[in-house]
Amino acid sequence: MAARKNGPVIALGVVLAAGLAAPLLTGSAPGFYLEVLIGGLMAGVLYSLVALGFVLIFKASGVFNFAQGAMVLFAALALARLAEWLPGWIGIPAGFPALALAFVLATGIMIVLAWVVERVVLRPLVAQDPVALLMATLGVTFFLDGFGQTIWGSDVYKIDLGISKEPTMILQSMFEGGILVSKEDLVATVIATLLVLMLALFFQKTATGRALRAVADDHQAAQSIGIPLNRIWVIVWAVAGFVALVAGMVWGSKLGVQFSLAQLALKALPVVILGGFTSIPGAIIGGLVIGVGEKMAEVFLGPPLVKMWDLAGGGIENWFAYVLALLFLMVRPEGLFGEKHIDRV
Amino acid sequence: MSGLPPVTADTFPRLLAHHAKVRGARPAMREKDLGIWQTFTWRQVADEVRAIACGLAAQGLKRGDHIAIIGANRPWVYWTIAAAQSIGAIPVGLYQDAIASELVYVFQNAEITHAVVEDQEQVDKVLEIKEQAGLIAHIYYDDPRGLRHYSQPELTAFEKLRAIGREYDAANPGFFDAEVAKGKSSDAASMFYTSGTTGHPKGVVHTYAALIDRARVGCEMEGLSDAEEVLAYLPPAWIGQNIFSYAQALVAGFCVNCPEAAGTVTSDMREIGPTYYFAPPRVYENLLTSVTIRMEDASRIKRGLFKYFMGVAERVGGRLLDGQAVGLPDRLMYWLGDLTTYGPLRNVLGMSRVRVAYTAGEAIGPDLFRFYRSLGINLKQLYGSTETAVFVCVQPDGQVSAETVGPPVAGVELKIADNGELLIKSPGLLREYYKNPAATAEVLTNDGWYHSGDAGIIDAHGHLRIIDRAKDVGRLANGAMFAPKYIENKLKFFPFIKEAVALGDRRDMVSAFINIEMEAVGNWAEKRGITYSGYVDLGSQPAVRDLIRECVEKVNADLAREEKLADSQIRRFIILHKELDADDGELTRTSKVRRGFIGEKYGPLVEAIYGGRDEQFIETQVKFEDGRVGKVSATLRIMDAKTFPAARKAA
Amino acid sequence: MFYRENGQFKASYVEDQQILGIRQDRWFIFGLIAFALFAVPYLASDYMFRAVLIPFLIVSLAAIGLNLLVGYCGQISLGHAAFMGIGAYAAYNLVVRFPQLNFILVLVLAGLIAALVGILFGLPSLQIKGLYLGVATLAAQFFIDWVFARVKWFTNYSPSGSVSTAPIEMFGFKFDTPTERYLLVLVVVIVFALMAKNLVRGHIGRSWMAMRDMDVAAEVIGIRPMYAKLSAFAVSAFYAGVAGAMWGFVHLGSWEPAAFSVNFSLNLLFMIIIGGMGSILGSFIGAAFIVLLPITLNQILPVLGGLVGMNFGTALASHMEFMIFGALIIFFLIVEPLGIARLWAIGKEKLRLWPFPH
Amino acid sequence: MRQRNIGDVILDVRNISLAFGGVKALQSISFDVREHEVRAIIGPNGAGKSSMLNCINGVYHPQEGEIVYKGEVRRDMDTHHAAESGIARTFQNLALFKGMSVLDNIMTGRNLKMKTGILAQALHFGPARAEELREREFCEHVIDFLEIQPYRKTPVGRLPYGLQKRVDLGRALAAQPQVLLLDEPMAGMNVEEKQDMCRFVLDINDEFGTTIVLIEHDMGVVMDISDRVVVLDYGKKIGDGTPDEVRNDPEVIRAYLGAGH
Repeated sequence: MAARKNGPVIALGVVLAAGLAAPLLTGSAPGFYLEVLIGGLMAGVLYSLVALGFVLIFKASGVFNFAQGAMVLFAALALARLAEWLPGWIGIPAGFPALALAFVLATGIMIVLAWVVERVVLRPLVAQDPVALLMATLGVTFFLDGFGQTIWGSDVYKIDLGISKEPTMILQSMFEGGILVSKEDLVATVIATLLVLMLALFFQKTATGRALRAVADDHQAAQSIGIPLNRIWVIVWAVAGFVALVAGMVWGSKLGVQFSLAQLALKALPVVILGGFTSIPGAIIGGLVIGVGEKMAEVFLGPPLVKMWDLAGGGIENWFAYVLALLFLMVRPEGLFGEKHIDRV
Repeated sequence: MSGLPPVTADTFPRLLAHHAKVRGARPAMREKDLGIWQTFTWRQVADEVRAIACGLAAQGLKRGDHIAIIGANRPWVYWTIAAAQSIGAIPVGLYQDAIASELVYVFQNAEITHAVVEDQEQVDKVLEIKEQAGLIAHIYYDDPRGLRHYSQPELTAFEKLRAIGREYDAANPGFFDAEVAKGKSSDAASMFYTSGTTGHPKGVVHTYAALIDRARVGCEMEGLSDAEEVLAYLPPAWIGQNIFSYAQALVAGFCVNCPEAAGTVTSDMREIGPTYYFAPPRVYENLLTSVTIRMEDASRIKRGLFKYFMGVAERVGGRLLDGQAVGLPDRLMYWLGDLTTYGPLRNVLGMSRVRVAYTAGEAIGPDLFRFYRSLGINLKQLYGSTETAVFVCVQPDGQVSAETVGPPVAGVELKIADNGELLIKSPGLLREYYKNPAATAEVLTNDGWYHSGDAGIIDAHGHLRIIDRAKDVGRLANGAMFAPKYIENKLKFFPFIKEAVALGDRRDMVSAFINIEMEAVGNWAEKRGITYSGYVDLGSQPAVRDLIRECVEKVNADLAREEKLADSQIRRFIILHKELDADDGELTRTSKVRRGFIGEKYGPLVEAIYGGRDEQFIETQVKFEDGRVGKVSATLRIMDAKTFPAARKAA
Repeated sequence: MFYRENGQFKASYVEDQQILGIRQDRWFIFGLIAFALFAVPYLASDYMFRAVLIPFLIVSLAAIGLNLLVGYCGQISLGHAAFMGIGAYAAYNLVVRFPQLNFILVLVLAGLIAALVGILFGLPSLQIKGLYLGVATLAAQFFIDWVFARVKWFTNYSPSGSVSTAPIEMFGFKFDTPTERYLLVLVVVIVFALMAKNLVRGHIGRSWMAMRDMDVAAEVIGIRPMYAKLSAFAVSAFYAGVAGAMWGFVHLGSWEPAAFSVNFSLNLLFMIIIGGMGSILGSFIGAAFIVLLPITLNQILPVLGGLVGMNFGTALASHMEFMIFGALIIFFLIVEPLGIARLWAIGKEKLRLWPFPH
Repeated sequence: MRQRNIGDVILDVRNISLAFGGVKALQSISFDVREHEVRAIIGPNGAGKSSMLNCINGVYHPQEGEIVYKGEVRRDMDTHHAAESGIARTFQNLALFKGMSVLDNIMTGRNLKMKTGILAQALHFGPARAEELREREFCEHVIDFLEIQPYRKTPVGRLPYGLQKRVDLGRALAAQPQVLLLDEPMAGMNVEEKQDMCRFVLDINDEFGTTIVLIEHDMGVVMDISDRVVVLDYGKKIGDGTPDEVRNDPEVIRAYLGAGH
């Protein structure tokens, strides 16, 4: 049990690397290649954002929060609709001010939500086996989806960050034709990075943050040094909620706020498996790997596959992430950065 | 006619043969073993018995020998009885909890040579007394567990015995049937040891004629058929168990069920649902207690439902059972109650299918008695003893009451001697006390009357009423009969009265000492907001005194209705300041009151009562749990109770 | 209260181990089946058959399958609808390619194919537990969805990607009226439910439960985790496959890959959580619940809306449905993790002990 | 009253070493077990007693040493092989199948003996049914032996601790083991329960000649019922011999006083 088998991991890594390099070797335009790569990274950043939420909650409460996706949708809906309604209510100018205020309110809503979840779901189920908790979060997911759409509405809404959809050309000097990058994606990346930095600070510097880490390491220990577990959970879920809000905002601004967000957010599952349930850097890197991986797969692996078995279109990205994660589970269940544990009789 | 076997089948082995012939494929016995009710048909039983009998014969058991049987209710016990009887040996059942010294006497007295016992525990016991018991040559054990390493030559596994028997049977084909043919109805069939209060136990010898006749009378009276199911859960060594689960089973050909273990009797009873059931009052009492306790933590609605319908049942149930006229609305309510309460209750008690339920051995409280009857369980009283092969009096359907034990059953004559003792003439009387002519002569006078030692009355309807042990019955100054235990029992049937002592022998009136039941009276008092500091205080509360007086007067009213006892009405009584206690010598270890001792110890009170005083100071010694000796003292009020004119009934 | 058990003693292990040990229970269940077989066909309307009874029966079967895996063997699956999909497409292709096959045979084969795939996707369960396994099964779900969406062969190159089935015909008899289809489904479901019950009370079922309750002890006893888990996956997928095939042929008639999406999987999971983990009966109860709730909501909400003078659209109904499901899941996980079936069992115990509380 | 017939060595453990990460649970432990004997392993908490059992029946895989069982030399055991070749065990902290009845727990202990396939099971006919009934009867004998008839159909969770221990023993017994490993069978029991358990252990040893290896804290019990005793302390073997030898072994005494026993 204790014996680690790194062979397969390396093998898998090599395969991935090869897959990554293959297109270049098979002579597709480096510019285009880079474009795809960056596109992948951008998408990856978004995955990372959602994954962060997962990891936070799992670290602190050992709960596999299936509802993270639902939280993203919920937060995004709240943000979009509030930004839309606020001008009508209190007559503040639409656009950025409204959005800003909406953001604040939405944050508040997510905090309340966190509190409710802790009260209604976590506390009664404390010390249940993880699967039961997972199913509970499934319940939360459904409830949130229904609830969110009931109060916020169920159409497609847009969040306008005031960034032009115009893609910009960069690195023209290097490649002919240069590379197209959308501003949104850039902004998204910046926001994500900021968020990660904030979290890092939060965990390293603030007392609460350290408390959270303590809990993550050992619940008993945490309690014994007098940290009220319940409060910790509320905080963590609130933070996760905030992360969801940010993710929802960025994502919503990109694709519009709609039900499919929740589904998209499911992609975060493979991400955390890749990165390890308890590792924040893992979540980020995992997100990037998945993002790049599936883009690459879609763009470069798709067409040949389609040709080979004459498929009705590609769409590999629908499963690529999961299958990758599955393979990963087989060879390294604890993920890239998760800590391994031996279970004794 | 319940299709009973012909009278020519006049020994148990012949009865067995008869059933094996006419209903060979029907179940004769079931034993819950390995989780299911292993069933044995009459034919199988006959074969087993044949094998065991031949085995015993091969091992040297001879006609007229006695064989000891020590075991719980298991088929092999009953098979061994039949087997022994088949070859003319006399089975002697012994209680599993009998201590070595008791065994020694019995083994010597009955010259036991063979013993069949249950398990290691019993084997050890018998081996232990082997030296003193002398003759014991063979010990057979049913359960080999733990005996693997025993090397004593006497030991043989019961399995082995049967194997031996089968060989022997094969070797001497005619043997078994010949032996069965030799048996005569006048032979001794079984011997039952009764532990007398004093001296050694006496071996009561019963003939086939006696046992079979009584069993048959019982079957005919209740119309028992081969469809009955009984649960064998009382000690097989006791004659009652022998009659109900052996003699009557062999007469009527019904099925006997052996529970899985002592701990599972209740659940096994639920599964089997016997149709014919016997239990001493104690058992019924415990059942009722458990019912009340379990009902207490039932939901409010359920409790209400239960309370209401039990009320209905009390009104209607008994009368319905006695086939008296009941109004339609009441019938309807009872039917509803049966659906929602009595039916389910009978089901959980395992009494859904009970057609006849007997109780005997002790006086049974009227409330207790009524409870079961009102549920629609046909509970009846019966009177009998080891010496009379159980069936002396039984209450016929429709003539059931808590006070009497019913009229004599077919073949029985009753007579009350001048000293009040009940004399019995019956085909079921014992032949003798084994090797004890003196004792025999004492109870069995040569005019054929058996002296029961019980004091009884035969009421206007010819029903017998047992009132006391004859030796305890005294006389009032005016010569009227005085039966203290009878009076005490009547008092004790009230929940508020724990103990009672009736005084009056050779005095001009009856009086009583009374112990209140702390808990019941306490609750009663609290309900009325009466505060009290302790036992003595509670007993001296006026309200409590009146409560007890009512009880006493109810008893007087009863007594007044019985001409012979009308004079025994309680004129005066005292609520004692301490509980009567075995540690203080006031009760026997079996918690029977020691009247003489109490009479002396509380002399001052007695004088006060008969001296006509109203109160009396008394100081008595008490022993505390930790053995220290202390004194309690109090000034006790002496109460007068109303009495009633004797109702001289036109006979 | 209705139980009269005196005299119902068991004289053999056959009696003692029968599924319905108590006479009163036997009467009840047999009565129910008789009613479903002989009375319902005359009582129910076509709508009842199409919208309620047939889907209820079929998802019950799927729920039983999932329950064998999750409730009995303790292996979570978030992608069980995918196995139904496999059953459906397998049946479709079988019928398309071998039209003469008997439908029952088609069902069984479809089940077997699903079972094979089930084993394949069960392999991870040997390595990983709980959450991880959940994700693995999700992978199965999405991959399989994709395969049926993209690989034309499976849809027999139908341009729209959706497939439609031939009418069901057996021994020259056409099952076209809803009643006939209902009876067909009913019989199949009864038979398979009975088989499931037999499995879980046999040694294989016990080995599953052993893995669920205390896997180390199970191994020490000599139960092979691989065999226990994979057999559970296989059987479970088999049931899902059969149910899927019927879902496609009997209920839908024609369908698109989306018909067996992850939401269907989650619904199945809810059925067994609400109905009762580790209980065949619970599978039925849960299925009934999940099938009936939306319909009732659609019926009731507008009425309620009318009362308060608002008009609740069907959209709201579906949202309410989501919320109620979610709330119920949480409720049952907290209050009665063993679901309605457990409540049923408790009630039954109480009736047996009536009037005693315990 | 008990006369014994101890046979040859049936299980021989040779310099077993086991470590978890850095923690050395067992350091080259060797001892043997003779057929039909009652062999006790004692030692203070954390001495590695349970780890030893876990190595014997293949739950753990020692890094060094070998296990000779019935003459077959193995680097390490695997649970299935151990079970198949007649090693059964009970657990220190109850490891019953809490979702099942007493009977089902014991039937599960019988699992290895049951072979009919899934289809037969599903149809519950012929061989499957016959097998089920046959094994049920066998398990009933176990229930009878352990005197737990009243609880046959009770979910194990509802039983008091002492009885659960008994069911655990029954589950192991159902496999008709040659060697029975008992991990603190009397832990947390009251006096009567302990006496019962002792009786059962001895009866098993007598009636079925089962070899018994038990871990026990209660010195009285160990000294009463075991033929030979191994003493472990912090993963090292510090004593081995008859109860008397061990009782008077200064090393052992020191360890025990040290460990506050």
